[in-house]
Amino acid sequence: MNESMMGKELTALVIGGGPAGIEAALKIACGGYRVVLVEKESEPGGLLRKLYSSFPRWENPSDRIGWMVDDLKRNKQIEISLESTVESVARTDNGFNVTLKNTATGGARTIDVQAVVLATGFGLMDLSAYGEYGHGIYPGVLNSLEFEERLREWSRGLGKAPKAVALIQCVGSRDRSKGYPYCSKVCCMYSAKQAGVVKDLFPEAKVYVFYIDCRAAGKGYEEFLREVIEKKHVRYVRGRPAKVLPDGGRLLVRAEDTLIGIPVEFTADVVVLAAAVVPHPETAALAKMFGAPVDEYGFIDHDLRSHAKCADRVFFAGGCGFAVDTESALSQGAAAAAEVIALFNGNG
Amino acid sequence: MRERDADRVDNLDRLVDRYHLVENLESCLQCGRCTGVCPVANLSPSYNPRQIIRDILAGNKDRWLRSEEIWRCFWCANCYTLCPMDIPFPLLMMQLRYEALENRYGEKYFLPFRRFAMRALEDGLTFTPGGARGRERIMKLRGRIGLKPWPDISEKAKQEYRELFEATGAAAWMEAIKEEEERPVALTYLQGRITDAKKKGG
Amino acid sequence: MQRKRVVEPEDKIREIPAVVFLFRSCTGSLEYPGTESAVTETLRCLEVEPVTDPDQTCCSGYLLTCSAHTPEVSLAVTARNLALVERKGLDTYVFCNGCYGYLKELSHILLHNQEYLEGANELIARWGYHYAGKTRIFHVQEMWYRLRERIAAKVVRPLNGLRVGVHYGCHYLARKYDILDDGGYPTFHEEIVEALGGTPVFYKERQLCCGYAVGRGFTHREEIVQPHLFKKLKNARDSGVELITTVCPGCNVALDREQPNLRERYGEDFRIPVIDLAQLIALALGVPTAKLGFEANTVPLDDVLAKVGVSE
Amino acid sequence: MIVAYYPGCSLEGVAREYDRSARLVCERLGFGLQEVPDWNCCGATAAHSLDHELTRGLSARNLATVGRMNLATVTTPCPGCSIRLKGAAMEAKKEGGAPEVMHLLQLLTEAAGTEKIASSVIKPLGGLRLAAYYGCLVTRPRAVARFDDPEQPRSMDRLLQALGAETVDWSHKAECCGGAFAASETSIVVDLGGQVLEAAHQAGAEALAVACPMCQVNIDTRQREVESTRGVRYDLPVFYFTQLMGLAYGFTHRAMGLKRLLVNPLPLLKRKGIL
Amino acid sequence: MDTDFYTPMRLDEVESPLQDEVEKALGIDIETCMECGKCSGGCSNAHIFDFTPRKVVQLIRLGAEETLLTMDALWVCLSCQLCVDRCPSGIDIPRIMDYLREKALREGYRPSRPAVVLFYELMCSCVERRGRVSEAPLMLRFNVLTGQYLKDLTLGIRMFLKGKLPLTAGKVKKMDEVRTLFVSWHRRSVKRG
Repeated sequence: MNESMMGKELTALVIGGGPAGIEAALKIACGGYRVVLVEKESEPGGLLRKLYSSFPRWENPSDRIGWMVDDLKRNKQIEISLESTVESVARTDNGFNVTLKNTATGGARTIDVQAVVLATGFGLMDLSAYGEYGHGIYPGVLNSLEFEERLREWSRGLGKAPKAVALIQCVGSRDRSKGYPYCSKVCCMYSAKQAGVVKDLFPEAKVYVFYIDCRAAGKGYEEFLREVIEKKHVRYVRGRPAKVLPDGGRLLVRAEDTLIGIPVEFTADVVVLAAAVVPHPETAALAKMFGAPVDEYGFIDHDLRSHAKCADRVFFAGGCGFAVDTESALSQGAAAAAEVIALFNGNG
Repeated sequence: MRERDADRVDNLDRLVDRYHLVENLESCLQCGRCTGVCPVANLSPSYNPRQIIRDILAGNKDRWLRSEEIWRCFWCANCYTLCPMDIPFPLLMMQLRYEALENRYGEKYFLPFRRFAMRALEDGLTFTPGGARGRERIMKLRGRIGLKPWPDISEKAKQEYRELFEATGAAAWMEAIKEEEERPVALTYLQGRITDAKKKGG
Repeated sequence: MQRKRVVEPEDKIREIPAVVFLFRSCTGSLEYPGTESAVTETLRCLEVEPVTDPDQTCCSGYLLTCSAHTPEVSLAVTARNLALVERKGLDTYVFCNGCYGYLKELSHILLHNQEYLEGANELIARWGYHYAGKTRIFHVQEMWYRLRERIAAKVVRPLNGLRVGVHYGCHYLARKYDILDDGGYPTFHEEIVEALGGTPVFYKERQLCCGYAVGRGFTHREEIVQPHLFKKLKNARDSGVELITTVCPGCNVALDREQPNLRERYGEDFRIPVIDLAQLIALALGVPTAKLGFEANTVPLDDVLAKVGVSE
Repeated sequence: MIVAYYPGCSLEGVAREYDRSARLVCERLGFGLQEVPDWNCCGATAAHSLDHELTRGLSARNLATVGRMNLATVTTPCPGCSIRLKGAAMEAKKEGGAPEVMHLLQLLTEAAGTEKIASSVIKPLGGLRLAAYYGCLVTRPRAVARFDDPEQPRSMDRLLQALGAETVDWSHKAECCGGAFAASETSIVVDLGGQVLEAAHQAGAEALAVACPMCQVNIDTRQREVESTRGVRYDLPVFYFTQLMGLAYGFTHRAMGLKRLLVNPLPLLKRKGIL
Repeated sequence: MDTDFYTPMRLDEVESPLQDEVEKALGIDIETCMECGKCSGGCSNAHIFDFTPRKVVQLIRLGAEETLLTMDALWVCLSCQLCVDRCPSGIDIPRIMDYLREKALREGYRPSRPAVVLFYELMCSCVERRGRVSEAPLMLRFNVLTGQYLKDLTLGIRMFLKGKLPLTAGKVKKMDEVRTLFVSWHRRSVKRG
């Protein structure tokens, strides 16, 4: 990094401290520019921080997040603004006037930035539309993020060991009657991962995954999936369960095994619903502030010419654009950073 | 009642693959190449190798032991030849047949083989013509075309062949199966047949 | 017709052996004795000396498929028969798909399961046998193919473009067990027919199983084997096949013996003669028909013989 | 509020007590029920299984009659009739106006509201543990019924709670009882009705509350048969929810026709001190 | 001769006039089915169906009309509407079942459960005569016609004693209006049949 570049006082605002946001911040800082990273939680790490394990290598995501956050904190070019949200935005000639609000103290401040990276991530849909699965009604029915938490508890020896677990894929996703016709892309793999983890923790437990298609397109993904089936003995049943019924303190899952064509039942202690991936509600509001387009579901749409750009001086990365796995989130973060650096290097 | 995914599936290895010849059943991708190439499945829809594997993985082995379907396999091994995961489906059939017979299902399908095997114990050769006249006819024919009237098989060979049957218990086991007793099997040949009115009318 | 192959037969059978062990087939000796005779004659014509052993018994592979007791008995019989061959230091050549498939399969099981191998060897040790897996198992058709040029050179009765539909039989195509032909799209048989001056007919159902192994006359004759064979033979006839050649006496039984029953059931009389490829080669090489035992066939060969120019 | 009232055939027959209790309860809540004059059968499962047009015609005639009454709302206690009428109204709305069709449960919970229902209670049903059983057609199909959640309905639970009763969370709230096969394929009714009874029993319910004559008939009259098939004694009375409302509003059990139930509810009610 | 035995279905020859029919008459697009089986998993009676609801939908796509019109599932479907609300594509399977039932009767297929149809027909004829259904005579006629004189006798008596089976029921006054509907139904069945 040479002297002259250090002298430039150009700043990028990164909104969202998940893997995509952190990666973008780190890379922009490597390019020699200043970064303000805004995160609404009290800790950076995003969704990744909540995960117990990762695919396709069974790594502990906390390790990776730990290294990244360390890098982040060591980097003098980056200012981390935790428990903060964007209050208002005014576009200027060469950037934005952004007011940040601290949700803990209530204090506000305004900064000048010359580019913005939106990395607000994704969330899971509200499952109350699925009365048949009884999420929020039966205590054993969890969505996949709640289940990651449960896995963490189990790994620490807390809670009752399950005798059987059922994981249901495509809850919400690929359901046009509920308004989510799209495939959420990551559920196939994380369900396989979760199923494998359960088998690791409790080899005696029976684990069933109910799927429609297994979409394992990615380096090492199919092998990962087959490992889960063949080595860890997780059973895959093709069919979307129709109903979860409480049954003597446990949960009875009713489905059709569409590969044999007969109705089947399975009793589980925990039923995990791989809920559809949806954008956070604040994403659309933020996008509006920065003049970025969103699609019909509220995900950010990209500019015609670039996959990381959504408006003038506005870029995005990770789950706010669509469901992504960790690897993709990181690449998208790097790609957005490259765009920012190119912009700053060019006409700053 | 509805089928329950049985509780016993975790001991699949012990339950189905007692001879440790089909250890990779779980790797089945359910792609259906086996069924596509199977000559029997092409004639009788209720015999579907892919579904049999799926059903056995779901723990419904007993249904198949009782079935008549497992006796339909021609053992042509086309399924094994084409299987992307190298699942020796014929060996699975074989083990199911062993177990079926142990439970005395489908004996009537075994009896013709038993007859052959019992005769083979005498001759050391299988598919020998039955009855004195058939024997005589074939011996004449062989003589005419310049072969020894009876294939060259030594007494030693016959003796050792018999002893192998006795040593493995096969002879006694086959002896014990009575011709007249048999337990009924379920399912029918054309079950699952799909028809089309348009075709039939035209 | 020459196909490019991944494995050339010349790689597997590098030098043409002067002596081979010929594995006797029960059906080939007792149902269609002409097969045994034709194979022996043809090998001799091609300057390969077949050796047999009166101590060899039936391969008994069918006991495995029909589940006569546990696999041990079939494994022991196989180990014993192959141990006999190993003693002679020869490779095993088989002229029946049943024997071929079962020997391949059972020896594979033996060689990949230490326990089974030890068990079988223990059983046969009492007579001083030991099976170590040294003898290689080939089908005689693989030998015919390896010698196709020698065969072509020795043809004295060319087939005059006889339309021959071939039947491979499933066990010959067991490509999991390291066979020489292409299990997915085999052509050895057709190439040999061509070498003899015949016209091979690539009918659609040429790779369809004969249904003999379990079906014919045993368990599901009425329901399964007959419609199955009807499908195959109808397709062969519609493709203009005048003669079907097989490489397995078992397949012969199903395809030949079942034709009157098909006539009864479906009212169609195919009258397609079915013989072994060895018989056809022997015929073309000038072996007297008296040695080929065609009278064992249900469907007579008169038309075929006339076309080739042999008068009986 | 004056509402057109379409009782349906069952309410003249097997479900007379439903009809009677519904009328009394509605009156108490200030709904003036005006019976649709000269109404005809909706055709039920029979007609729509045989001919779609016929079903449509039968319901259209009823709807037209309601139209001549100049009332905004028509209610029916039978879910089968209500779904047919709702379907007809949906089509009629495309071509012009049509009255609002509401199932009686819908009318009472939506138009009256639980507060109003609770305020009229004289004798709360304290300590009675009920399983609210909705069956299929009260809430299904979603697009036609437009009422409550088809998978996890709560309206009747809230209504019963307003009467002072406890309701159990259970699994078979909206599963099928066997419906129209009561006479023709009894084994199906015994199978499905048995599942419903078993679930209610497991959830600890002391009785069921229903909003459909078919559900009541199937689960009440076939209960002995279910018990002998399953080898379990359930003894769960099956009330119409209007009967329970009536009891809470101080009507006598005779007025509510409780004696007409095959599984005798009186011992339970006495034990609970409600009678 | 060829059809003496089963041959695999020829996908290239599959035409499904039925699928077009279903699309035109009912406005249901079969192509939206992704075969997830959610309909069949929750179906009240799928465990006794010969073809589960998912298969029924797929059979329409395959044009297997005869199979559909003769299947047992047609007459054990409860029309409980569980499937339609759960279908991710919103396919109205009960409506399809209605349509198939209608068609099967119109085209003269023998229903696998004659009792079910008989009951429906008796019920409709009851409506045709009186405009309303009167349950006691209906049950009585049903039991007589199916020859089960003693079926549910004790239950019937118990119900009768409880006043649950009144022998008379209301009658529609303007029966001509109701009859018109039935007349056009019969005309339809005759014309189509």
